[in-house]
Amino acid sequence: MENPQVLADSSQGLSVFMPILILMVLGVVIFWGAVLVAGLIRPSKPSKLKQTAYECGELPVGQAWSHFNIRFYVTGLIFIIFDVESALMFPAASVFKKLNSIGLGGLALIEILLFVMILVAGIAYCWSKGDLDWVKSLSSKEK
Amino acid sequence: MLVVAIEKERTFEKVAIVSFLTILFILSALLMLVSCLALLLTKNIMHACTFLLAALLGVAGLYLTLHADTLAVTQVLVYVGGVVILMLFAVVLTGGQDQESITKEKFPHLAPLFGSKSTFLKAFLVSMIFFVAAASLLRLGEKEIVHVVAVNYAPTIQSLGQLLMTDYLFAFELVSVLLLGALIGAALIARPMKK
Amino acid sequence: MTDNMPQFFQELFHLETSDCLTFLFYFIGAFILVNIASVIGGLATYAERKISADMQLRIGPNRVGPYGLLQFLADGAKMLMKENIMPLMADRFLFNIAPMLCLVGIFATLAVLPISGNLTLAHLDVGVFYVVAISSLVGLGIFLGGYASNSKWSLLGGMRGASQIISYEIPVVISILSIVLLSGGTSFKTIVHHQGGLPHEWFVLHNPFTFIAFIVYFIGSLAEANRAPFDLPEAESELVSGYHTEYTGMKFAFFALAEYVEVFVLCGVGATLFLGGFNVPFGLDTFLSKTPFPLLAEVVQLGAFFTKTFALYYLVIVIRWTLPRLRVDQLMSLCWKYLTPIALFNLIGTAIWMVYFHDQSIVEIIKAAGSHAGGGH
Amino acid sequence: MVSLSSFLFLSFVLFLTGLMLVLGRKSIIFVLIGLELILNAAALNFVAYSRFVTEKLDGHLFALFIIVIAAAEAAVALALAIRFYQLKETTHLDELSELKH
Repeated sequence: MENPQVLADSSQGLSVFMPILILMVLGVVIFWGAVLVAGLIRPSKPSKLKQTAYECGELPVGQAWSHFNIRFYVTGLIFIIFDVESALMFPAASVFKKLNSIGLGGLALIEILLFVMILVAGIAYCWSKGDLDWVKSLSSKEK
Repeated sequence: MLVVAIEKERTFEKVAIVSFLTILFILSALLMLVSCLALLLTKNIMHACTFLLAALLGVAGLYLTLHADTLAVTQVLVYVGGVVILMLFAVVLTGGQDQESITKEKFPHLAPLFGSKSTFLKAFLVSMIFFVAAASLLRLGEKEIVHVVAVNYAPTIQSLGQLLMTDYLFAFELVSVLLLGALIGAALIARPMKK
Repeated sequence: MTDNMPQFFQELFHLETSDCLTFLFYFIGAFILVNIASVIGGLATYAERKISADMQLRIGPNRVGPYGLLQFLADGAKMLMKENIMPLMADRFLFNIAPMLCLVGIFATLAVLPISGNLTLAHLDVGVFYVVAISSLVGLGIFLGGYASNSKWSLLGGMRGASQIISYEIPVVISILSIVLLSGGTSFKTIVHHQGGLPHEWFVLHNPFTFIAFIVYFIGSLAEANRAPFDLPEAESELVSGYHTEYTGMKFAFFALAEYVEVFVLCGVGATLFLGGFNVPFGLDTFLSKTPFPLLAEVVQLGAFFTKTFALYYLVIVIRWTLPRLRVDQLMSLCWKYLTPIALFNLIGTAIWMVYFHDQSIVEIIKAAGSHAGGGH
Repeated sequence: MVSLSSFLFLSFVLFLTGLMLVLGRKSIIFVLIGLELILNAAALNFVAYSRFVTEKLDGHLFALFIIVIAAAEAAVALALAIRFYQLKETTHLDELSELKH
């Protein structure tokens, strides 16, 4: 079944990813199927008033895409640095037990310790500079 | 066995067996190509981020066809779950998509490369044709090397981790210093300005 | 031991293995799994309303079907009939894509959910890593949903929801890392293989660090599914149900379904990582697999997996009606100032424990010490 | 048949799209999207060669490091873009003309 060229099968046969593809296609098909079927059944009388954004009854004021505070970005920034760290840690962690069993555990521990501690230093810096707290009222900072 | 002849190689008679590998390759390549084209044509920046997401998922699918499952999952985790969300935040924080993002006016004094969208499409098509012609020319000489994957080519997460922790240890630690620098730098830049 | 589900059935019914037969088995398995997950999502809404009713001394839904069991079907039908209103200035393309992204993200994690030894659809080598990666699509779907509906409330709700989900993903991933550290592999099969059937053999009681990791994982997964004390993005009182304010009809139904199925998937992964997944105590499943009906072993393993998952799900529902909602800054500071440092030091603690005690759990150490002391006289 | 040249073709298309986005667009975010595509094209080439030619895992690790560094780079670049927007109220690249704001 496998591509004849790949004789010695490496990690796993590629057919193990088949259900993932099937489920993703199933998700898309179910979503669009239900939306289209519902489109046929239900009434559709669009009216100007019905299509205004919901603002607890009043008429919406101003453009939605207004200016936002930057703390959303700082959270995302710290997230992506730790996301990348965990992406690198997964291969390292999955091999730690084997290294430990052949006696290299101490060395592997020091490697992981070094890797994590450097990033803990990063989050300590952000904590001390007040990047982690959500409501940054500058006035309270000066007092 | 679903036997379908996809293409007859000129150099030798080979009936391609439709295996899951080819289906996965075609689907992810198609997804990537369509989203790349859409990226070129769209003006709305939020649509651009969504098409970037689709292109990156396509590349993750291509990694799967290359038996690199760890890389495909890292790509999805880091890019799809991190970089694209960060870009969406950045787009909202830089005033949505009211700016004009395509060079409308022509740059007579500059090379046509900086021309309007249409010149880009023409350039894109010309380079496609050139590449396909070159590839088919070269392919004549290239005999299909029957390719056997060596047994030790097992790109599992364990073998990758072992290589990472032994041979590439210095790079592993250096990357954490780089991430520290990126974190502190970006936090410093993105701190709210004290007016 | 067959390595994937189609081979298991092909040997069971003595069929010759062929390519399209594998595809057929995978397709039927995937279709059944999707339906089971949707029904579980629906029943979860029913269970939630019934349990909250009991806790508030009132009777939950009991009109539709016996004891109100078909209530979620009635809700589904109602959603089908609702008119699909799209706000005027909304971004039509993104407005439709957002719920689809959420749904595809959740259904893709179902492929790897370790229901039982042979019935799980895909035994990926990178199982846990894959679940963490694909479930980050949900945060994206929520943000796009909030952005596309062109109203200040839903945009604010979408941004808050996305930033909450992505920031709580870090403690969850780091606590999962300490389990991967302990079991030496990211595939669900090795993780479950390293745990036994009885509670003392589970990872949650393996050492104090994994116990803390379970608590951090549970809190993080509550926040990641916008549940219980962390449901600020869709808080009815403040943001008028946040990012899916402008959604009506089936798109809103799919957002809600994705949320409930995500809680089920997170509870399932939590049960597998910390509570021994489909391991059956006293080796009942190995005994049954030797009898002429190997399917019985699968049924027993299914039972073990679903009881553990529904126990966690019950805990999630009870927590929702006991704890008040957190403010945004409390929510974020809890994540970054408490959960992430705890999870990081937990990871180091697990590594030190493994090096010092050579991967032994507390019970094994006590036994070893006991036998050593006993035999040493 | 899935062979090395098909992957080279795909990464060529990725690289080309990225290059055209970087050169042809005037908004900072578009340029960053183009940059991400170029980095992905390079990583795809590494893995393709490691699968078809060298059969060693170094290509995979190199692609892993490319992904990690591209994420860190995107974080810093987007921080710069936001700060630029705060100063100049626009993300149009023509405004980025003076060295001192």
